Amino acid sequence: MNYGYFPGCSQTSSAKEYDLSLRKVFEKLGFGLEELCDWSCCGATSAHATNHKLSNALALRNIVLAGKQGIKNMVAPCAACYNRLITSQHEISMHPERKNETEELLSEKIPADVKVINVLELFFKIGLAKISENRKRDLNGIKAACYYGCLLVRPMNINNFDDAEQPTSMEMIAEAAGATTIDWNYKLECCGAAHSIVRKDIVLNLSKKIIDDAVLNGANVIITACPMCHTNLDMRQRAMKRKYPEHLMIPVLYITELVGLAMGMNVKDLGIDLHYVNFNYDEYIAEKLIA
Amino acid sequence: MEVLRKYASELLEKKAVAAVIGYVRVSDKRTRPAIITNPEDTSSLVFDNYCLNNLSVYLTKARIKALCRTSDKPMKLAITAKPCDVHSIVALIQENQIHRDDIHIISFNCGGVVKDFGLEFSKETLASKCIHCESQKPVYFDKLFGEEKKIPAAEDKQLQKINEIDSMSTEERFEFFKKEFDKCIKCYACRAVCPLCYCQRCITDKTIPCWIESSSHQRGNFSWNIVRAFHLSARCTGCGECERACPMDIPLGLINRTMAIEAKKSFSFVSGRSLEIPTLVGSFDVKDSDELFM
Amino acid sequence: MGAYVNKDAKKLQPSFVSANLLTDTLPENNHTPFQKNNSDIPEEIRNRTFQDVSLCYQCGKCSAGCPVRYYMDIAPNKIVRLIQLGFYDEALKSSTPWICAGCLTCSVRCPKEFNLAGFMDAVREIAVKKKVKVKEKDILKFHKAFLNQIKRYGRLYEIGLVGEYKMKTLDLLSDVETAPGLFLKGKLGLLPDKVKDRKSIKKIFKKTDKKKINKH
Amino acid sequence: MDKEKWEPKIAAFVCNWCTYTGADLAGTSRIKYPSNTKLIRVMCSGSVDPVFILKAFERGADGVLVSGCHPNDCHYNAGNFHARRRWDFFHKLLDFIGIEKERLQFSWISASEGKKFADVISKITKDIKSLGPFKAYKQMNSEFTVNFPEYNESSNSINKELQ
Amino acid sequence: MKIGVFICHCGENISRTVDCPKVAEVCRNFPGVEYSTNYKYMCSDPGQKLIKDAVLENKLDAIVVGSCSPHMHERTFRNAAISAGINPFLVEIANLREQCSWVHDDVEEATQKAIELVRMALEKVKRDKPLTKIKVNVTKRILVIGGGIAGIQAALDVANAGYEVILVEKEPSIGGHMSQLSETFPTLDCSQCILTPRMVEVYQHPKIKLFTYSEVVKVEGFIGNFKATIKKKARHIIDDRCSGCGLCMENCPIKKKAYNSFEENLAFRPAIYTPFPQAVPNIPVIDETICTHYKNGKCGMCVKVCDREAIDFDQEDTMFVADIGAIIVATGFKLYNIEKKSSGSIYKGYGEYGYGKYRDVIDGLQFERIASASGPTSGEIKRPSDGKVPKKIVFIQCVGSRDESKGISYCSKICCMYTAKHAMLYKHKVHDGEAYVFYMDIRAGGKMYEEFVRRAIEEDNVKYIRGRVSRIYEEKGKYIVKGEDTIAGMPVVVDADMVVLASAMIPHDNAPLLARTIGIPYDKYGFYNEAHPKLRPVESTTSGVFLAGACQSPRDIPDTVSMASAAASKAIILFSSDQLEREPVVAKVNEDICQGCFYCKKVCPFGAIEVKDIKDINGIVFKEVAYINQGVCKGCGTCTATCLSKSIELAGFNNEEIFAQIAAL
Repeated sequence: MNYGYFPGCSQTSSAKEYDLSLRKVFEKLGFGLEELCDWSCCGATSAHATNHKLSNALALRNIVLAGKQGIKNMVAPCAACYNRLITSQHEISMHPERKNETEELLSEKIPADVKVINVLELFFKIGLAKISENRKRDLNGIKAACYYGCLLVRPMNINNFDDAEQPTSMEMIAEAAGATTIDWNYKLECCGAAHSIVRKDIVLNLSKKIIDDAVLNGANVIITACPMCHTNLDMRQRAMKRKYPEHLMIPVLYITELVGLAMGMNVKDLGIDLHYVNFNYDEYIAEKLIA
Repeated sequence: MEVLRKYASELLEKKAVAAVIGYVRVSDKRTRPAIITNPEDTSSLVFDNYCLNNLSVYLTKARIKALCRTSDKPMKLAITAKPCDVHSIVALIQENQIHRDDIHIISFNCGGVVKDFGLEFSKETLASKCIHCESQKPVYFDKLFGEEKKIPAAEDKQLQKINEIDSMSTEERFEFFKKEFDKCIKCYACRAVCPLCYCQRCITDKTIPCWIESSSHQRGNFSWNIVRAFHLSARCTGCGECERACPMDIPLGLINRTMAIEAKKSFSFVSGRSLEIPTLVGSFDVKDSDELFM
Repeated sequence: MGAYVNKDAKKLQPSFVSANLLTDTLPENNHTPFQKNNSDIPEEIRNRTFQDVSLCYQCGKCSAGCPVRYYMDIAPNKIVRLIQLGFYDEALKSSTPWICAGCLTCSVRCPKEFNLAGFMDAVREIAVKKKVKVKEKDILKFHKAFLNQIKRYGRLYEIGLVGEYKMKTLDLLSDVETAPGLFLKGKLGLLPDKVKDRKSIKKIFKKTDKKKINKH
Repeated sequence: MDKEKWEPKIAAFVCNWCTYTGADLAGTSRIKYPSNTKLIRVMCSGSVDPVFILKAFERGADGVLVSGCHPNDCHYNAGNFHARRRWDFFHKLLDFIGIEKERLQFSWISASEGKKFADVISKITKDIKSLGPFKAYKQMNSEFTVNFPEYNESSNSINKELQ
Repeated sequence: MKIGVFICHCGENISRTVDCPKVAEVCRNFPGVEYSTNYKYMCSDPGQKLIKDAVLENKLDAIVVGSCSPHMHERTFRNAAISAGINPFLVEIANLREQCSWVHDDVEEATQKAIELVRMALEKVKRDKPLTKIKVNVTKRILVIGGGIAGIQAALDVANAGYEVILVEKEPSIGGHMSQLSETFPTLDCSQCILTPRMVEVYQHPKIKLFTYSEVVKVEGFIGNFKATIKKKARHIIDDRCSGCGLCMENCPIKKKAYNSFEENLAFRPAIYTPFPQAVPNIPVIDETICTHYKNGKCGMCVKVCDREAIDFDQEDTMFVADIGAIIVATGFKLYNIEKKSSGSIYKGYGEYGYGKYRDVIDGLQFERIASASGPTSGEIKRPSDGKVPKKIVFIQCVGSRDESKGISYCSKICCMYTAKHAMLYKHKVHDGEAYVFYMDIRAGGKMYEEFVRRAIEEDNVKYIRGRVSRIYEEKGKYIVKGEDTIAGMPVVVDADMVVLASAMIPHDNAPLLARTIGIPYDKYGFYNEAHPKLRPVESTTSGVFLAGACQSPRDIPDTVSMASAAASKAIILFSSDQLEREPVVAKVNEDICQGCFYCKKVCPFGAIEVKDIKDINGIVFKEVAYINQGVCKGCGTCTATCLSKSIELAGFNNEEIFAQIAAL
């Protein structure tokens, strides 16, 4: 079965490896990802922060395109895109006046049957058994702190696939891939995403707290499913090290990269070498392929 | 056919049943109902595509009493019933008119019946209830005859008509039904033939107070037809006998079916399909829709 | 806030008199009566969020859980309070809506199911529309730069964004540590990734720009 | 009929415990509403037979309202639940037969909802006014020639005779 | 039939907008009207005399009064009719005040409507049939459901008035939640010390029959004549042999398989147990689910040590049927649990507080047990996880309560007070400890209540922080409580050793089931509804069923006790007469035409309809028809509308009367 794919802007640049690993993993699992033709920005942060109508229109333009392309299930790997798309959809479904307004703006009818899902949901849709079946490598050296970030499982009344306060879906995926997971407290705390460029001080502090809690609870890898989280956690670690010399560098992987590793793919294939913090492969994985 | 006759005759001989209500052939394309008490008479029993009456209308309390309670040991009453007639029997059981133990259901795998006597059975002459029939096998029976058959596929004109009426404006609908009801001559054939119209004294026969004006005037006709349809909504099993019996060809089936569709849509309920599911009339769900209410 | 009564006042004022919540100085005979404010702001917030600010009962759970609370000048719940009471200027001038990262922690936990993150979006939008002097102007500049990129290419062109933002803020030297790395790793494309049907994007911008949101 | 001067005739079947009391409250609160509606008190909305409504139409009503206690508030625990199902069918049936939906309306009005009662009465009066007289049914009446002594004024002459 | 019409001016209330003389004048010409008049105050003594005189003078058979709502003065005019020798049910009221003069402005319009209203009443009264009130006997015995403080109080009050009481409690002992409490606000007296004597009094009272470990499974009948079926669950102990020595409990080898629910799961109990040492009756129960005997037939330790041979493994549930005249429902409450809820529940758990995964995040009742001298820690404040004394403790109010996103919008009323008490108890026991209370509002309305809270703050130095807590998580053995003080506008973080949640009071899970069994209405949470929140606060809408305590809404002990006494006095009033009179508005079946489809039986909300066999001369049943028990029927008329053959009529509102009104519209 094919799923629609809405990459989002980060996937084309700062989160290239996410895009790469996602495509590779799903190709290997036997599922096609059909990229949405001529997709545009979802309007995350800046648009909804300053212009509500614009943000709805930008997000729903993509839904219109998906409808035209005949996509029923569309994966949006970026948590911000995902949240933006489902929030806009929810708003127009609850408030028909908003729907009319936006349809007028776009001069198009907005289809109601395009379901936007995130990467975790996608893994659950294809079934976790599929991941364990395709396991080639032992990942039990990895003690993963699964970091959901703020937007992936919120808000509850729109998004019901996992608990908004104590989610477990990413842990289930990581465990299906053979990694050990830890229980920790900051899996839903915000990394400061939107302030990445303007208020680096905020981002640095928030990200530092997240990383520290992961380390405190015994993690040696942080797993994310959002390009913004990844950027902040991965890229900011050098600055952290400079500011707090005792800071422990900890690699940050995308969930797709983790699954890719378990399926026997290489660090380079998955784009893990593009990260700022080195993922020292030998340290975590016994190079023993499972038959 | 022979097996049916043999079975019926055995039942009567063994005194397992007091009588067999069945069809007997009148002519080539015509059968009539018969209540057979003598085993010898069973030789005229038939079952084919021309058995279009719903015999459950004969299952009245009075008849069961008269036929089955004569000897010391109460006997059963056997009835040959098409799968759709079994629905009527189920409804009657649920409404306490007969007891399951009192009757012996001889049913058949059905391949459809003609819409009226004298017609050649074919796709074109198929009764409208058969076109959308979903139960070619009976839901309850004591004896089953015949192989599974296919009902010829035909256009569901009744549904098309319902949709057509649905798309009319309110005034047009009113005019349509006014014209139809205007034809009514208050012969009450619809009532007589309906297995579920079992009341000894019908609401329309009540005069103090007068519920429904009984002259065949427009106003009385309107009330009669509305009340008839309402009393049968969520009860009617869709046997279509009323429409067939109506000498003025009022499309009673249209209304009955519309109400059945609504019952299915709003409450997922189809009358006469199961003895376990409680009837829609007389039950409620706190979660029923509140849409209608300000 | 209490009930300040000016005994010297010749005309008897209503006894419930406003104090400026942001300063703790209240010149005794310089008070303004607490009166009905006919602003369209509550209505506008309602139009945007489909919720009324009166829903909030000021429990403070939002502020308690806010990850960026420490960087705000006024607690998020107090912004709602200010709007409830009609102190719009104070609310719109605050840095709080701009610091809000939109992480939805408050919205998820709110006992009254008030969508505070959406409310903050609305406050920002109103502040821009009313041309309030924004405290966190760099954040606003960033948003504008971001939207300009989208307007131009339909997608985010990160180099363009950073470049434009830096030109706007004249903050040229920060991020020197990350950008070269990004280039080296081939993560930042040198050319923007464009949407083909940029006309439709422009149209969206034009239609939603009636209030001149992005220019001032 | 002169449209200007025509005033609709509306019958309301209301339950004794909630809506009738709510109507009393509207009075105690002096909330004004149009005078076209006349209340017929029944014990429970569950006891209203659909024939009552047909009768009302036959006797020249332009609209009918049935009102009872809110779900779960029924003085008799469940009467209104049964009513709800009954009206669901009857309303659909009338709609199919071609009687305007607004002619027959339903509401839940509790004993404390005097304002709501007035609002509902105003609304139904407005609705019926905009629909105009129930000509379709009235026409059938006018064509009706036989008078039944039962409800006719002439029946009272019998009473007179008895006295 | 001669009818009199009496139009009341109600001072000016009616006559201001309705031209009363004109109405009377017009009505005089209506067929059947013999006499018509108007008067300033029809309900006054002269007004009633006017009616009486007119009736006698004109030999009237029925009257129509155009006045205020029948809910106001129907009874007055009916009594007037009785005194004039007319059947009271041949009186009809046209509501000219609430539904005419008060709601219309235009005099002409209102007058016209008034005339029409009187005409409708006239048509109805012409068809009214004389009715007589129904009399029923009263069984002077009461059933009290629930053996908490409410049930105990109500049972004692009724019993002391000299009537028999059956008290049913589902737990093995009476006492309820109050027996779990350590001390009670605002006096800080020991809960068990004041409760235990009452429990014993119940046990020893000659008029009270106690059924513990029992449930009410069926209630039939009607006021004065209920029939209740009580299931006495198998205790596996022969009651009258057991001396309550406790040897069996001491010797039971199964010690740690089940939590003690009386101790709020903070301790274990053996397989044979009484919930607590002061249990009444002091007879243990065997928990079949963990007892070894029921697994493999072995053990039998308890049998060996019991020299009175009181243990009976083969005992089975027994059913009792009791005739009773009234019921007091006092089933109490339970606490909201923060655990994750199933998707169908109206409640949602608290994920932000860990869904109950932190062992030292406990609820109020657990703290009561910890603080109680008879509790698992013997009154020392200790953490459930490691037994350490918490040096920093956080109390959070309004957990569940006033939190619509978790499913509850109401205030649980008692949490402010018991949290202050908890904080105080903690400070009294851990002198160097710090106590923090996160609150939204302090609702301390009650005698000495506000003073009590202030004492906690001022004398015991409990820190009150105004704000809801956003999150609790564990870090390095401490519980990080993230809050905000909304008064200071400052974030507040406490690294607590223990957190106590003041969870909401909610009804028991099976409260709706019991409500349906008895036939009383309940709200969306499952709290039982009173007949009127202000004027009939302890009555349910089902006559003869009274309510008391926290099964209605959250209540503290003083309120519960006073309402229990109120409910008891209502029951005693009921028992003070031998017979009850009730309105004759009941349904009746025309057996000749009833077809016996029994749809009426299905719709009857009160189970008043039975199957009646009609027999022929030989005694053979030839027809089954519906029969309405006049005592049970409440006269809703749902059956009349459902009946297809129209064989049921509701007296006082029969179809003929309604048709006449429609015709007169």
